[in-house]
Amino acid sequence: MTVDTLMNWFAKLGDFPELAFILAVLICAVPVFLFIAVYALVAIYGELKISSFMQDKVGPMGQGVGLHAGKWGLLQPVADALKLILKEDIIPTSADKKLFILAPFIVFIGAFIAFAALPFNQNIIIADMNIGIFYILAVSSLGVIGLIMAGWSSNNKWSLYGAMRSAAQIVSYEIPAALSIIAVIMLTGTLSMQGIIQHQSGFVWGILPNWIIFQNPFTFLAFFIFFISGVAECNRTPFDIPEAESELVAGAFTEYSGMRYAFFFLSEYANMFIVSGIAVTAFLGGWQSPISGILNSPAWGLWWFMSKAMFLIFAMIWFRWTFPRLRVDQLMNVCWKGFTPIAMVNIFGVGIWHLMLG
Amino acid sequence: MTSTEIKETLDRQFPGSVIENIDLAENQLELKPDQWLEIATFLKNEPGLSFDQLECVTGIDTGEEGPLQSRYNFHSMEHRHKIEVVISLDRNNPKVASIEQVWRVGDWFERETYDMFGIIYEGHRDLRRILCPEDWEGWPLRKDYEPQETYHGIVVPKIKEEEWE
Amino acid sequence: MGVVQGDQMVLNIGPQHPSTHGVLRLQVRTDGEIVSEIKPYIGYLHRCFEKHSENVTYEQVIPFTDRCDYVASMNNNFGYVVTMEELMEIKVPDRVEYIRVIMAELNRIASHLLALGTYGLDVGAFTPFLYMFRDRERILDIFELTCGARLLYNYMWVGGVSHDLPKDFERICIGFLDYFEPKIKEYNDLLTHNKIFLERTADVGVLPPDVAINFGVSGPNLRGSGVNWDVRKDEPYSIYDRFEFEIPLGEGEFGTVGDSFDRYWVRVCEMKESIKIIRQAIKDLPDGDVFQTIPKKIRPPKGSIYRRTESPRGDLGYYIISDGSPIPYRVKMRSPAFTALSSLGEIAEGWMLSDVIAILGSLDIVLGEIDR
Amino acid sequence: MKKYFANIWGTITTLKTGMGITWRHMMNIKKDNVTLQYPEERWPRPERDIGFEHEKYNVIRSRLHVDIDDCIGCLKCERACPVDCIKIDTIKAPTRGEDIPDIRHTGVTENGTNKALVVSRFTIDMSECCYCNLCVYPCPEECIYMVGGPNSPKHPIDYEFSEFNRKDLIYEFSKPLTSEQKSELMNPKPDAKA
Repeated sequence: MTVDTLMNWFAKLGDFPELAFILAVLICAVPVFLFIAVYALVAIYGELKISSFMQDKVGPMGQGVGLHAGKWGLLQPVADALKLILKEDIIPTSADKKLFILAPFIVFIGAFIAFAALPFNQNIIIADMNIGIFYILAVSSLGVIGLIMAGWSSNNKWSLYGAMRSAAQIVSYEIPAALSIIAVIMLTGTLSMQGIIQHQSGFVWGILPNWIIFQNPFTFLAFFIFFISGVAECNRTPFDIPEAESELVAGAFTEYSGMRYAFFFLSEYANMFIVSGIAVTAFLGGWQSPISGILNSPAWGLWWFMSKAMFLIFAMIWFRWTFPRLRVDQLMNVCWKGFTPIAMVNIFGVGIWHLMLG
Repeated sequence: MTSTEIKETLDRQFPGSVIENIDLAENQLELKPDQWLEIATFLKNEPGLSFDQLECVTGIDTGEEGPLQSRYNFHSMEHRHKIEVVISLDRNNPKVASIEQVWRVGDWFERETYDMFGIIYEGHRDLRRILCPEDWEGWPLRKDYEPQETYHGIVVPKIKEEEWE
Repeated sequence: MGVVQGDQMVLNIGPQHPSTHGVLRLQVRTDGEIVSEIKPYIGYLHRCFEKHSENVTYEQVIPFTDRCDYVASMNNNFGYVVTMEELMEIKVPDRVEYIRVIMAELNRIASHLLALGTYGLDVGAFTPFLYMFRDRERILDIFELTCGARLLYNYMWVGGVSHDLPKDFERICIGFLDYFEPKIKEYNDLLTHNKIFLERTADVGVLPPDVAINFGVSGPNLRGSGVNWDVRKDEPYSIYDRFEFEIPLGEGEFGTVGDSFDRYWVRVCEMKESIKIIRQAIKDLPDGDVFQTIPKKIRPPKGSIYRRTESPRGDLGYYIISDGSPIPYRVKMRSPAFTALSSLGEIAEGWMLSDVIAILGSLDIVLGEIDR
Repeated sequence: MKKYFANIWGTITTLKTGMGITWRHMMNIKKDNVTLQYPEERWPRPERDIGFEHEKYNVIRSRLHVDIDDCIGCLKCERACPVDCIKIDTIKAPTRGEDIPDIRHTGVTENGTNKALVVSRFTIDMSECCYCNLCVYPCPEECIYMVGGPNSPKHPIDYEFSEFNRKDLIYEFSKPLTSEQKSELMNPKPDAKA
C-alpha cells in the first residue's frame, strides 16, 4: 500500500504524474486518519479502564435502561468524542486568533505525517523511505511549534508556562532519544524502517529472537532510554509538567475547548503510538514474530506490530497512574545529567561490544 | 512562673502599667496600651518569661458604650506557663501598638481583629481587611454593627427574611 | 557574570485552581519559574462563624463548629465541648471520654488520609489519593453507623455525646484497624518511598523550628520541624494522659529537618499512633450512661476561657466569653490552618512554581477553617 | 560516583515497587473493587464488607418528617433549630383535647397528651436544614424525626428528595386550613362554643 505502488498503478492509466502523486497521497491519508481516530478511541477506553482497575474502581459502566455508556462503558470514548465535537468552540477575545486556530492542527500534523513511515507489516507502509527513522524523528518534533503557538496565542499565563515548559522538555528529550537510535543505526547500517526490521530476523544466542534489544546489553539499556525519553516527548506522567493539572490547570491547552481541544488530545495519543511504533521497529523487531520463521505472514506481521505497540502504550498508561510528577528542573537534570551522558557512553558500548563479540 | 509572679515581674519592670481589675480571672492581667510594644518585647525576650508562642489574639466588644478589648494569649514552650493579656481601648479611637514584628503570627491575627472590630494596630506593616472584602463597611463583630444595605449593587440579606410562606 | 534578571510576572493562583484546597487566592510574583513573592488572599469562604455564634445558644454552636473544619468535624466538636465543660465545670463520665477519644482519633486518621492523598495529588500521583479515599470511606462508614452522619456529625455535646455506641462497635472498629494497618505500608511503597516523590519533597520548603514557633505553626507542621509539642501530651485534656503513644517528629531522613517530606512523614506516623490510642481505648472502654451529665439548660457562669486542643491540623483553640445567659457573648476560634497559611510566604518564597503547590499541600490547610 | 549509581538503583527499585502495587490492584480488581453502581445498586451492598448490616443502624440522618397528629405545637423544635428552617404557627383550639372533624384536627396525641393548640402551619425548609438532629431531641411527643433507620416503621426511608424547584423543598406538614376556617378558629363564635 505504499505511495509508490499507487503511483505505478496510476501511471498505467495515463501520463499525469503530478495528479497521480496527489491522488496517491490522499488515498493513503484517509485510512491513516481513520486509523488514528479509531485507535485513539480504543486507547482512551483502555486508559479509562486500566486506570480504574488500578485504583480499585470499575471505570465507565452502563447499566439498566436509559441513556448510558453501553455494556462495560464501551461507548464512553464515543460519547466523549461526540461531546467534544458538539461543544461550543470558544476563542478568547484577547487571543491571537490566527495562531490560536492554527495551533491544534500544526500539533496534529506533526503527529499525523509521522505515520507515513511506520511499517505496520511487510507491505503496509505508506512510504518506505531510505531515511525513514530520520524522517520520523524530524517531523515528530514539529508538534512543539504548535504547542508554543497554542501557549503564546492563548494570551494566558498558564498557557505560556505550559508552552515554555513543553518546548524545553521536548527539545531536550529529542537528544537522548536520537542518541539511542544512533546505536541501532550503527548495528543495522540502514535508516530505512523496513531495513531495520529485516535486520532483526533469526535468533540470538539460540533462544531469544534476534531483536536489537537482545543483541547486546547496551542496546537493552538504549531501549529504556529511548522509551522513557519517548514518554517525556509525549508529555505523559511522570513527565507531564507541560499539562500538570495540579499546577498549571491544563498547561498550553487551558483556553481550548471543543474540537480544537480534541485535536490536541488526538495528537497526544497519536504521539504515544508513534513513540511505541519507533521503539517496536528499532528495538523489538517490528512485525517480526518472536519465534522467527513461523507466524510470519503479513497478517501476523500486522498483529505482532500492533500487539507490541499496544503493550508499550499500556506501559505508558501504567506509568501515568503510578508515579508522581517531576519538577521542571529535575526533569532537565534527568535529561542532561542522566540520559544524555548515558546514551552517549552507550553508543561506544554498543560499538565496542559489536566489534568484539558481534 | 505563676500568673501572680508574672504580674509582679511586669509591675517591677514597667511600673504602673498593670491595671488592677477584679473582673478578670486569675490568669488574666490588664495592661495599659501605651507601653504595650515594649512590654511585649520584654515578654518574649526576658529569659525568665520567654513567651515564645502567641496563641491567639481576640477582639472583644464589651457592649454599648464600653471599651473594645484586645486580648492576647501567650504561652511559653520553655517554661510551660501561660498568661492572658487584656488591653482596653477607647471605643471611638481604638489604637494599640502592633506586635506583628515581635511574633510574626500576630500579623494575620491582628489583621483579623482589625477586620472584625476596627482596632487599629499601629506599626503593622500591612494592615488590611483579611476575611471581609477590602471595601466592606463597618466592623462586623462589634455589638452595634448594622450590615450595609447593598454591596456593589447586591442586596445584603438581613438576619432572616420571611420570604417564604 | 551578572545575574540574569528577566521581567517579573504576577500570577494569580486561584481562587479557581485545581490545587488550592478550597477557594484561596495566591498572588504570586514570578521570575520565570522562580517565585519571588507570595501574597495569600483569603476570605472567599467566610461564613461569619463568630457572628453566628453570638446569635444562637451554646448547643446550637456545635453544628457550626462542624462546618469550620469539615474534614475533622469530630475534633472541632471535641475542642468546643472540652472548652465548654471546663467553663461550666462539668465532669463527664468515663465512657463519654473514651468514646470521644476514639471518635477524635478515628477522625484524625480520616483527616490525615485526606491530607496525604491530596498531597500526592499535588505532586501528580493520582492513585494513592484514591486508595486513601477508599480507606477514609470506611471511617466515615463507622461514623455513620454511630451517629447517622457522614461528614458533619454534631456528635459531641456539652456533657455527653448524642448517641451511645452501637452494639457491635468494638468489633467493627477493631476490624477496620486490622484492615487499615497493613495499608499504611502499601501507601509507603506506592508513594512515600517513591524516588520521584522524595525528589519533589525532600529538602523542599524547609521550615526551621524557631520560625515555625514564631509563626504560630502548630500540630504536625510544627512537629515536622522537630519541635516536640503536642497538646495531647503537654497540656493533656480529656483522658489523653491515660494512653501510651509517641509523638513522631521530623528527622530529616531524606533532607533537612522541617522540609515538606518531614511534614508528610509526621502525618503518616501519627496515623499509626492514633491506631495505638484507639486500640487502647477500645480495650478499656467502660460501661455507663452517656447522657447522664448533659445539662438540661446550658447557662455557663460569667467568665471567659481559652482552651486549645489538638486537632489534626494543630492547636485548635476556642475562646469563649459567657455573660451568664444561654447565648454566648463571644466565641472565637483560633484555627491552626490560619497560622499555617500565614507562614506560606516565609517558606515558599524562592522556590519554583511547582514547589509552591507542593509546599501548600504539605501544610494541609482547610479553607473552611481559615475563613470560618 | 557511587552516589550517582546508588541514586539510579534506588529510582529503579522504588519505581518497580510502585508499579508492582498498581499491577496487583489491576489484577485483583474483581476482589478489590469498591465501586457502587449507584442507581442500580444501593448501599449497603452485601458483597462489600463494610463490617455491619443495615438493620443495626441505631440512627440515620435522612429527611425530617413530622407526624402532625402528634404535634402539640410546643415550638421546642423551632427554637432548637440553629438555622431557623422550621416555622410553626399555632391557634388556640376551642376546647382542649377534642377532635375537630372539619379541619381533621385530632385532640389527643398517641402518648395521650391533650392538645391545646391547633397547628395551622408547620413548614420545614429542607434546603436550609443542616441535618444536625438538634430538633429531634427536645420533642416531648417524638413526632419530629428523621425518616428511615429505626424510624422506618413510622415512615419509609427517603434520602433522594431532590427537586427541580427550590420551593418544592419546603415541606408543609400541617393540615391545610382555609382562611375562613382560620378566622373561625381565631375568633370563635359564641354560639359555636355553646
